[in-house]
Amino acid sequence: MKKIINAPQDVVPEMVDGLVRAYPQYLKQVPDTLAMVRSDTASMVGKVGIVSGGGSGHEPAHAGFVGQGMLSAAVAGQVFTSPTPDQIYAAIKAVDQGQGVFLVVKNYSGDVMNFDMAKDMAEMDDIEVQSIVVDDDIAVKDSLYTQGRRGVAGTVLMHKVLGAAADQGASLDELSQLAQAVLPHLNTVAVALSAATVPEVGKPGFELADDEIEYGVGIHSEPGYRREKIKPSKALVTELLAKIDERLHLDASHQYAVLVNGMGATPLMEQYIFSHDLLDALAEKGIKPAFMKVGNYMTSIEMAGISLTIFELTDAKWLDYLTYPVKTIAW
Amino acid sequence: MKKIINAPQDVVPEMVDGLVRAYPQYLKQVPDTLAMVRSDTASMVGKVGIVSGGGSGHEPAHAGFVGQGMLSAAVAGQVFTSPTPDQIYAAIKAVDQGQGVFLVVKNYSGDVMNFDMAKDMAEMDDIEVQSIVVDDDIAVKDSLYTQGRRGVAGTVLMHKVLGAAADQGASLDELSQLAQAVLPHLNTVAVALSAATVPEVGKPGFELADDEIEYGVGIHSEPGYRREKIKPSKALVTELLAKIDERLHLDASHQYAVLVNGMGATPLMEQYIFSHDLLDALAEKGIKPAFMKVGNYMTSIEMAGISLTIFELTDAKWLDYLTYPVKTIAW
Amino acid sequence: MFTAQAATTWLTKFGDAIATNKAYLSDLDTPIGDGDHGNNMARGMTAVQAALATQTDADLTTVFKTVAMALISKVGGASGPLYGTAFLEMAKASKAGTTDLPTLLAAALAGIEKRGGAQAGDKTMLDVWVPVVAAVQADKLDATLIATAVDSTKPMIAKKGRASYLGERAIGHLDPGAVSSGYLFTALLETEAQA
Amino acid sequence: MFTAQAATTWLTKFGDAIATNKAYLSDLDTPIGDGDHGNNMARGMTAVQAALATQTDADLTTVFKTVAMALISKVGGASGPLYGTAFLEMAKASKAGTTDLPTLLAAALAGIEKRGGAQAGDKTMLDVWVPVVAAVQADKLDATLIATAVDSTKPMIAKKGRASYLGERAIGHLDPGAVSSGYLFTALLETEAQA
Ligand SMILES: Nc1ncnc2c1ncn2[C@@H]1O[C@H](COP(=O)(O)OP(=O)(O)O)[C@@H](O)[C@H]1O
Ligand SMILES: Nc1ncnc2c1ncn2[C@@H]1O[C@H](COP(=O)(O)OP(=O)(O)O)[C@@H](O)[C@H]1O
Ligand SMILES: [Mg+2]
Ligand SMILES: [Mg+2]
Ligand SMILES: [Mg+2]
Ligand SMILES: [Mg+2]
Repeated sequence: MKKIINAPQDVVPEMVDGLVRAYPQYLKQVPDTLAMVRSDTASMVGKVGIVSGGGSGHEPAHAGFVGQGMLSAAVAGQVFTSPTPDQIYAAIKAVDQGQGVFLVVKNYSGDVMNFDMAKDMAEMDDIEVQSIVVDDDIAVKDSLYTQGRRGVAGTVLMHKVLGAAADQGASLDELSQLAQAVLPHLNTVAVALSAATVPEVGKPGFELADDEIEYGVGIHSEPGYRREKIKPSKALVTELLAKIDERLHLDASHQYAVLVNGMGATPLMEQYIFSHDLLDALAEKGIKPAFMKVGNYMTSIEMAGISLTIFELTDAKWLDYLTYPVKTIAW
Repeated sequence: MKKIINAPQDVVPEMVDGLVRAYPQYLKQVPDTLAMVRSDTASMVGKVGIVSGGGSGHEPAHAGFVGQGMLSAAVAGQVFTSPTPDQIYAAIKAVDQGQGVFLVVKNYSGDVMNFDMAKDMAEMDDIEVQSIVVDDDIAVKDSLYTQGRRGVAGTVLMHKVLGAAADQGASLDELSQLAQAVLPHLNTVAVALSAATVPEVGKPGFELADDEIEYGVGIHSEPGYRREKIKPSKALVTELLAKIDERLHLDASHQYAVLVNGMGATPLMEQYIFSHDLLDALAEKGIKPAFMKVGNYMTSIEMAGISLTIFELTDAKWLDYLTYPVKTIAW
Repeated sequence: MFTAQAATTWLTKFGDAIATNKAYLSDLDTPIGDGDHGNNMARGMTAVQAALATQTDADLTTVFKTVAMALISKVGGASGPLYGTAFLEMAKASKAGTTDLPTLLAAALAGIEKRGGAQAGDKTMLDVWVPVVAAVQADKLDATLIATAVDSTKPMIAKKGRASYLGERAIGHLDPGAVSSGYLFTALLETEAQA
Repeated sequence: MFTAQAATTWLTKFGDAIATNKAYLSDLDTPIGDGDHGNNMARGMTAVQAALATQTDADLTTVFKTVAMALISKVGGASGPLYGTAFLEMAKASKAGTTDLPTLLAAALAGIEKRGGAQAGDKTMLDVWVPVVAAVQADKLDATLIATAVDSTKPMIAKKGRASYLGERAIGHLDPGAVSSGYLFTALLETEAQA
């Protein structure tokens, strides 16, 4: 493991400290926690707060999306480990303006349980809290008998849509309805070239040979659905798009938003080439995305790879939410 | 070499195509070239154009900084290879509004010569062109008898300052004076954990052992000034800051802007930890940066490492330029 | 009657087992999870031991509550709320007057089931908790029963937690939370043996 | 008198040498540069050969100008403008009436010196161009002289180009631009030998 860190157990507090001190105009830290709230408190007045978070290692998620028009606060857990309820609760308290707080949770046992406990705590304090559990990773089969699909890069688009609506004064119930409406239209699938190394673990979450890739991996080195030899970018696009198409049934008469997301160590050069092939493949189906973004948004430390999110815009307002101006570090 | 690409020789045209098609609201490609100009032509009217560029492999530089308040156009060369004069000239012609065009060049033999030839071509067309050759990499000794220092991440701050001034109506001469005034105050030095692999070369520019780092490397795998065992982030900060201090003589009564720049494969987690240690080290000297940014701005494909730029703000206006609003993909 | 002192001994032994097996637990979590279970539990149990060290005269309820709060606020992940809830439920039950170990553990088990929505057979810590708590009720908990319960997770397909993403590929791997729960009950057996 | 046909033969041979040694030239550029000199020159010479193929009846000036434009617009980097300028200056000189090879090459050399601001001893292609052009003037160019000139860059410290960042560490490495220039003049020797 070769990393620019100090002691592995100090990674998260040092990272949070570096972030809030580098960007005081965007973030402030809730004292004695790893929760970061919007510095621009004026922009939150009278509005529902939106809190997200999860394990660390996904930077710029989630703190990079805190700011007017997007999140009100983000809570950083240990690396790849859900934050604890007391921390989430501290964030809820810090952003509540009497209009309630909406939580964006990714579908992992740990996240769901910790955010649930925080919700219980907030309700004891008479803060109204609602939430959405994002599960956009279509690589995993959804089933009543399993944990269900994972929450991955599509979560960032959920943040964006909800953040825009909240900034325009949507109520807690309206946000909840919006989140429920958006959720089934978020579809993500990834391909990995290498795994991430959790600092305290010291070795990669899985090993891929020099010429191997894996489709369908999660953002915590969860294994995917198939391992094979590296292919040209065009072929990777074909595979991921087919996987999404199975569920989404891409259709030239519909509108789509696209997020090409680098997993951490993959340079923009590769992400842009992948985008080129993706846009070609979509054009063959008569589709031109109504909205697109390419870059590192929901990473997995230094994992190499790309995830592709396609978000079907079944409501015209959603496109406005995606393009609504924000003041954040990383959107 | 494991990369998400197609044929290595198609990397640059495919990358440029993916980029302009993903972001048509920011960029359009000058037909038959690898030059990208601002889509928002209205924002350029009556102003001096600013053109930058260089070899590819430094994404988001340079096209990510094209937009109102920053660059008017960017020209992409082959990977780590200066663009050719005809391409640069095409960008100059595309942005000229009769007020002249200012070129931001990084100090490499190739870039200097190709941009010079483009300038000759533009002058034959009666377009007034001036330029600055950025050489902020203090790892290299400056001397009359050598090529001099390299242009690295500090170039992005040069773009920002000049772009803000140009947007506010500065003349070509004023921009030239501003660039000359800013230049000696830009100081950058880097540390690498691994080298980049140029797709057409297929192997890394240099090899570092699993526990080795190198100080002072350039953004094209040019070797640095010392190789040693990996150290904690705090120690890396000490080394890089001391190197900068030798030249800059950091002083609590002065104002500084700081850019912590990831080289491509280094996750934000590490960049934020480095920032934490840096801010601590600066605080010990009584210094709190007036402006700071952390992220991947001037990369070296998938090189792992960080560069530190410290820009002494000897003129109060420069801080305004740095915070002046822009509409770009990546600032 | 289960005393505060027994509880403290129990948790100290458990903390020691976690510290000793930290790397092993994270290794178990690597093929079928995210490789952090040992680190998570170690971070939590270090906090538990530190908190208990400051509370020498505490009653049983306070001990359990201290443990619960340390785990809930330090572990995170899936195991934090689950182990935390278990001890919080034991704190509640003891506050309501029980000092009976089988009753306390039954409350803990119910808390885990409610918090996580899993059941025996899902390849989680419950595959240890369910048979162990039943054995405690019947007063026949022993090392073999614990080992068998832990091993029972090996051939299972996971239905909850990160391992559920693997489908059949989870077969052949022990569940890390089941293994750490095995340490918990081994520590309990040792505590009882000393009493 | 240097003919258009000779020039075409010369550049075809040079293109072949570049294609054959593409990987070697990039390898030479790796320890003391950025590892792309072979790729740069190959990209340029492929374009040169394609452009020349479409111009079967061209005069000398047109051949040189075609070569210059192909190199200038396809190579980039340091070598593109330098080689490009060399051929552009030869085009200018031939347009002004010269077909004398020593005069043409002297113009090319002056162009490179002006464009790059380097001089002999700086560990660049000039360390080949300067002695070779002098030898051509004296009509005593041979393979040994070229080889000696190329090898002379090995012990040098670089003062221009990327190798100049290395200081003493450039010692012991051949300059890639000197090596490719060696191929250029070897191709010229072969062309002259055929005539
Ligand atoms: N819903 C659940 N109910 C019971 N136990 C669970 C549940 N989800 C996960 N677990 C247990 O938690 C363990 C993983 O804990 P840990 O690795 O610390 O958390 P995380 O999965 O968040 O990284 C699993 O091995 C399993 O025993
Ligand atoms: N100023 C200069 N004058 C003459 N030759 C130069 C100069 N700078 C560089 N060179 C030559 O160019 C060669 C490198 O070319 P190349 O690798 O294609 O370009 P780059 O250095 O831009 O990657 C060097 O080996 C050297 O011979
Ligand atoms: Mg975890
Ligand atoms: Mg080059
Ligand atoms: Mg885990
Ligand atoms: Mg080179």
